[in-house]
Amino acid sequence: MDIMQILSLVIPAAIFAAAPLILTALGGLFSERAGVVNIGLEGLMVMGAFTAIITTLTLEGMGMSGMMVIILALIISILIGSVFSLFHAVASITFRADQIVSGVALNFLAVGLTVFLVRLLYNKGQTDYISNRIYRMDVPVLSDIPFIGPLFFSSAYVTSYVAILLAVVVYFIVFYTPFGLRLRSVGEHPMAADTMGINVNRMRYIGVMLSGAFAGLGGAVFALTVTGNFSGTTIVGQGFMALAALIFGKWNPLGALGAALFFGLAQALSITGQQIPLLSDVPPVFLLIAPYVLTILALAGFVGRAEGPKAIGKPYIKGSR
Amino acid sequence: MSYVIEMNSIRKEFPGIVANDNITLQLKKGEIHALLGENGAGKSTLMNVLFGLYQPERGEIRVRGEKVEITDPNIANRLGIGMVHQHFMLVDKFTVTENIVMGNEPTKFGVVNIKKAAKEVEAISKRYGLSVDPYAKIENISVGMQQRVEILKTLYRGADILIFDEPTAVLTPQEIQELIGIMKTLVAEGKSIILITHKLKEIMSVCDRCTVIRRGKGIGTVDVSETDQDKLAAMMVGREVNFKVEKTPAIPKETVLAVSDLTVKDSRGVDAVKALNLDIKAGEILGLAGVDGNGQSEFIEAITGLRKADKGSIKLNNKELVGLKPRKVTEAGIGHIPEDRHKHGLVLDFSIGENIVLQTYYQQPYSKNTVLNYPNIFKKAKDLIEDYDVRTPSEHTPARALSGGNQQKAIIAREVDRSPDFLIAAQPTRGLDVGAIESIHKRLISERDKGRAVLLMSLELDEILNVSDRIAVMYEGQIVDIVDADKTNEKELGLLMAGGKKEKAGEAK
Amino acid sequence: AETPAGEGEDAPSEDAVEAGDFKVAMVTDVGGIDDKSFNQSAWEGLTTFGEEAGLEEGTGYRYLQSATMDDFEPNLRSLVREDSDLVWGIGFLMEDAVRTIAEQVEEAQIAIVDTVVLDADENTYDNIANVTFKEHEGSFLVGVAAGLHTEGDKVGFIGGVESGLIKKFENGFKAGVKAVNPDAEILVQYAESFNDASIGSQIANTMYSQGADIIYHAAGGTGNGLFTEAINRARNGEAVWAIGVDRDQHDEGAYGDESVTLTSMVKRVDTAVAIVSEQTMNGEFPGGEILEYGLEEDAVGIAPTTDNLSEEALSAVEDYKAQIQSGDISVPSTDDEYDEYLEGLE
Amino acid sequence: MAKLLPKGRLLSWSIPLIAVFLGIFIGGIIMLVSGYNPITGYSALIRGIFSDSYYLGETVRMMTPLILAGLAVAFAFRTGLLNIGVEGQLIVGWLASVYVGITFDLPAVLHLPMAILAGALAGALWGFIPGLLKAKFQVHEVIVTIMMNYIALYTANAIIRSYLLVPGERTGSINQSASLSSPLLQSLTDYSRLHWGFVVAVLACVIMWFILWRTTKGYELRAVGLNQHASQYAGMNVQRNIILSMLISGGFAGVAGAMEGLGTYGYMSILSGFSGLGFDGIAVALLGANTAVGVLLASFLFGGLKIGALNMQSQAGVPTELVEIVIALIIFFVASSYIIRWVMNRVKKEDI
Ligand SMILES: Nc1ncnc2c1ncn2[C@@H]1O[C@H](COP(=O)(O)OP(=O)(O)OP(=O)(O)O)[C@@H](O)[C@H]1O
Ligand SMILES: Nc1ncnc2c1ncn2[C@@H]1O[C@H](COP(=O)(O)OP(=O)(O)OP(=O)(O)O)[C@@H](O)[C@H]1O
Ligand SMILES: [Mg+2]
Ligand SMILES: [Mg+2]
Repeated sequence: MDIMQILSLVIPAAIFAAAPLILTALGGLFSERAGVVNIGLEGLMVMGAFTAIITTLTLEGMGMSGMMVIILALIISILIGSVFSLFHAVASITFRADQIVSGVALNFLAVGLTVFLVRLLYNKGQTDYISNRIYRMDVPVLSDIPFIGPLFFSSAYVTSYVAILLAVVVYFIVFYTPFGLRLRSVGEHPMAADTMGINVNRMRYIGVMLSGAFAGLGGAVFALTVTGNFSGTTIVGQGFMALAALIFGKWNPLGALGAALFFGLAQALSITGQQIPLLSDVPPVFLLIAPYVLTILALAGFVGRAEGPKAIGKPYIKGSR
Repeated sequence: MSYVIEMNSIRKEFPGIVANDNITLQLKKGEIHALLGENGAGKSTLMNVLFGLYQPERGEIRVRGEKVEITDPNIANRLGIGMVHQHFMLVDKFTVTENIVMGNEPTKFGVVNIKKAAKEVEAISKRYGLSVDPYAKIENISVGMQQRVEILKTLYRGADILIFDEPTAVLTPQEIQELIGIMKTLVAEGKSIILITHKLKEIMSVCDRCTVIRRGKGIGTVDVSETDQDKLAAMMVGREVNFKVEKTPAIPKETVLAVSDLTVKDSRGVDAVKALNLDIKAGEILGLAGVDGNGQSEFIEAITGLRKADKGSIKLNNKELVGLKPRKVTEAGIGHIPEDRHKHGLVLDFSIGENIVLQTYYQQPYSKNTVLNYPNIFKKAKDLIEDYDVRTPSEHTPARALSGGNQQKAIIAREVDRSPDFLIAAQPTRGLDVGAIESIHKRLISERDKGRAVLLMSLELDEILNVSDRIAVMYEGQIVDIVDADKTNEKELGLLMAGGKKEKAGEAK
Repeated sequence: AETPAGEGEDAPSEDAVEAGDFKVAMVTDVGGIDDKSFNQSAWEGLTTFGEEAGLEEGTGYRYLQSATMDDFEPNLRSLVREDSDLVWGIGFLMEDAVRTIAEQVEEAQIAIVDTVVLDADENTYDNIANVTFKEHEGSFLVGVAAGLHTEGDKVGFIGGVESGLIKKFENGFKAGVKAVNPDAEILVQYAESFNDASIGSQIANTMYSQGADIIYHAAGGTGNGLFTEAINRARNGEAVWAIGVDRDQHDEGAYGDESVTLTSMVKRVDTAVAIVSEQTMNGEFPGGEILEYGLEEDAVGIAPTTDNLSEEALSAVEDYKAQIQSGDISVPSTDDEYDEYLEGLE
Repeated sequence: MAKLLPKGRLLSWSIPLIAVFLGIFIGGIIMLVSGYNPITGYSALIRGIFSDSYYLGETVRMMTPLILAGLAVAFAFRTGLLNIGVEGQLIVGWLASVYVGITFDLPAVLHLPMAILAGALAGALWGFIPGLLKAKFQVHEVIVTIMMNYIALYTANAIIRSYLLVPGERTGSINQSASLSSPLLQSLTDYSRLHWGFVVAVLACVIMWFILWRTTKGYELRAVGLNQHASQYAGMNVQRNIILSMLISGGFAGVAGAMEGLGTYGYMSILSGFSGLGFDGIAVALLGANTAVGVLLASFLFGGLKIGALNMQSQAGVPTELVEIVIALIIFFVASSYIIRWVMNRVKKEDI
């Protein structure tokens, strides 16, 4: 394989694999920037994947097909994701539960509940395959650009671009809008925010619900592009990877984007690499564990220290300090 | 009536304590009004009530004559009340402008219009002489600068009634001068200010009137022009009951602790103790007086090895302590009753017995070959509980369940029982009732009589006066003067603590 | 229990159980009875058998699903303990669990699919029926189809996890391709997972990009990624095909009115399950035997949907099928056999 | 003041109980809404735990790794650390113990302890890394332990595949001399997979209790967990205690893996994903209030639920996932104890 061929294999694959991670990491960003740790991203993705598949199957059962089905499925996944995230929000914000434990409970609940519902609805452990999926396509015009075109714009998933675009949008929202400023202030110094008339718990609820919305979307995109059906093993660990991307990306949307792309690249390389002359000598396991090892190194400060929002993990209790 | 603020008969309770009991405070338009009181008197609480952070149990608040309910800082903001908190409410990672406008941002097409905001900030800062860099990050600017940001926050929201809670406690002398200038500008612009401070000199130099509270109760309001520092000090520290602790004159012997040229940085990296020299002798109690935040805590932490000394030496019986780990310092013969008993003194969820051996658990007879000997531990605890009159259901009770005074007695029992050559008692009676205070004072004196050297750090003047033999006054990281306890009085000490006689002290040395 | 007329009546041997009292059950792998693969196929076989024998679902014939590997043994055992006359363990992963129970409960009658359970001395157990398939034979036939259909003389094979069983698929397939198209190149990659569709699609992507136009998978859920990738390409007008495994996977490859599934190698676990269950009911439990179902028994072969196969390919498949059945061709199942086979071709 | 203590005790016992009750109660509602009969469901579940010696044997076998995983989480928790890495520590412990079990041929008195120890050491090593990073660089242990889980999973699989693979996607079986399985226990429990590992787990409870409550180290670890400032004041080395705690915690998790490798299975399979035991361990520790006895009891509850769920599936047709939902709800309610306390205080006040 020549280098161009390798790149044209690896880069689209990396972007493709990164999309659900990017979306979910962006979700995590809203929650953690508001000061609420979200280990429950995994469970929220499960919820999103489940909802997307169930919705699509139901609509297909009603005889619908085409773009409309997919758009509806995505929207409903976003909604269900944010509603389900209330579980975490209520526990960790209102009930002052340990945010990590509450996230763990959410993960348990998501897997249990969705598989339980699948059994209830379909009387079996996994759903049928959907026929309306998100497919790849060439981006008109752009895909004809030499070099860049084949790498980035031919036969790509539209969701990948949506994810990248959203990362930029979220960056803009978080760093340039009043909402973003308030969100960050709540995660950094809730007491200060409170004295400035910002409703701390409300901001935190919004942050967690946005994380549910984005993670729901991430899970839905994963299900609609990759698996095409839902079972208990549809989402296995992607949520944790998204969390890692968030931290690796230093709680910055563009950082998370870069980290997710990096993880995607590592994954793509670990698969395609077996066909690439140089990399085929590297045992695949090294490529497999690379994202995790690098994240740890990044955290240990070798790649620049990752410092989270200051008030993260602590419930805000008015008047205490 | 020309009062902009009237707080009438305010009562605020916390579980187990009445922080404000029927306090009245009236602020005239255009004045700087001092709020004076000892630590824990209830000043911050009163101001937090005014700012809407706490709801009073009783009393009414009138702003510009109208009765209001301030249930939220937002309402306070709307009423034109702004507060500069003692502990800054700033987001370190934000810029000055972001901190100022947050929650109230000017926008353009939905985006924070930072340029416009920064311009406004600059305009206000010019007008009141509060020069700041609107684009600087908080974590990169000095404390004085941060305080200006706090002030700007209130001004940006159009506050014309400003509350300053101990604004000078964290500032350098130059910064204090600047702040005083700023406050004068502010009142000249028609603002009204409530200033909380422990420093009488500041009150004398900028304030128009002063309200004094003591132990949650209002003592009275005086015109500053009709009073002086002595009178204010008397109002502040005066007590209905004045316990004179019985003790014989000290018989000081050899020097136990010799501190020379000690310099220590605080957590922010600023010198908190500056080239300090001090000797403490066996058989004496040396009182360390000073207003909170003048380096006393850092000084003690340096002695005990909890904080790194930057320069200088600390010798205990001629053994160098600088550089030793806390355990080695303890083993060298230091007992330490820490300032914050909940943070340092006790593991609250441990039983009294376990807390009693916090310094000695690894030694015989409390453990052998790393296995704890609980019978011995609890027997010891039982004995000490008896000896030191710690009121507890049993030695197995968690420390958390004890009242503050009894917690403190347990700590003292632990520290004194080890018979250290040198005993540090930092604010040993803070928050305690009269009975407990008395027993602790007696204990300190009896230790002295056994020939130990005792360092008593306290913010309470009569404690210092009653218990100490000599009194070292600390101001801005240095000992400004050492006086004999029986040859001084509250007034003199109050002046020394406020830096009042720094020059004279310097000559005396 | 009532016995529907016409069924279960024909000459039961002495120790045959009366049809209505016969109890048969299976334990699924973690995939469950709807895994579109061998668990599902096995359940279909059991259902067919049960219905024909007039058994009631849930009591006469039933299944238990395993949530994790940890559940194999308790599930098998609880069926044995409930006095099921025949208990099926579906999949070679259950080998150890089946062995353990067979050793402990002598009177149990257990059948296992896809593997042979041996004791320490390499002997079979009398109370275990070992049901295996000649997957290489079926794979050979789809290999023939692939060899004839490929336009770039390049095809691919995606394996789930490398093992002796999946090697049978690989070698049979390669042999079939080579039989009709000696110049063809065959790319082979193992995903090291049976349930990671995203890895499956990336491997397929790589293979297609390298010019392979037909890919056969023996990778369970991972294989779903192959279909995703093939559909994606086919929709963009590329002429690529996928070959399904275990069942007719025509529907998995469907897009619009077409399907990217060229054909599938079906493995009639259902047939085998039904046959052995029937035998057991008739008192002829094939304990201790190693049953190998192949083309002979119609237990492997190409899928009934042949829409996408050319006439030429279909007739070649029939031709080779006959040759294999007659023993003229011996299909290789291991790497060594394959190498020998290649030498034989030259 | 004398009355304060028993009241506190009562509260600390009643919150897990209330949480369990609420979890089971809501689980019942879910069954009802889904068209199952909760009474039938739960009674099938209970029968699936108690109705005969086989089920009891399986429950106890299930408890074994749960106890050890729970101890691992609880031990770290006592030092103020959340060890989400039990899963990975368990995997490396499993692999190490199986490796020793396969490779060596020694008398059982040597071989078995050696294999268990190997598991403990491997787990401890896996815990050491996050501990070190936490102590030296203040890196949050949660994220590091999550990453370590994946590294363990992939590395263990790669090692098995490259060096230890036999047909059946697994390592060879361990030598009998390293095995915990017991024909006696099996025959007593009608051939459940009960093995001597249970004794190891109970022993581990005792060890955890002993270390924490009877040794000077345990005293330090607890002190550091409750109040780092006071510990520092008392001359303890906070950093070293954090590392030590993760080492010991990882060791327990490693032994949990050894129990699977030397007891339940006798080999290690290539794992297609996590066992879930690590997360179960969090639930167990949380419900058991991080005490040895509590962990034992909570393991019994969760182990019983998991084993009973199989019977609930086969006899009442209720999907086993219901049990997962119930467990999630129990964790939720334990974590939200603030609200339970609040409600209880409310109720109490009204009583007065
Ligand atoms: N949130 C609270 N909960 C319980 N008690 C409190 C709370 N805030 C203050 N207190 C108590 O109320 C009393 C008054 O405290 P306050 O902070 O008003 O004192 P202060 O005059 O500001 O003291 P300082 O000079 O130290 O600032 C103190 O005894 C304090 O312990
Ligand atoms: N929620 C609380 N519960 C108990 N004590 C409290 C609480 N909040 C504050 N305190 C105690 O009340 C005292 C004064 O509290 P406050 O918040 O007014 O302090 P401050 O005046 O702002 O600062 P400082 O204590 O440094 O003078 C402190 O000793 C503090 O520890
Ligand atoms: Mg103060
Ligand atoms: Mg105050």
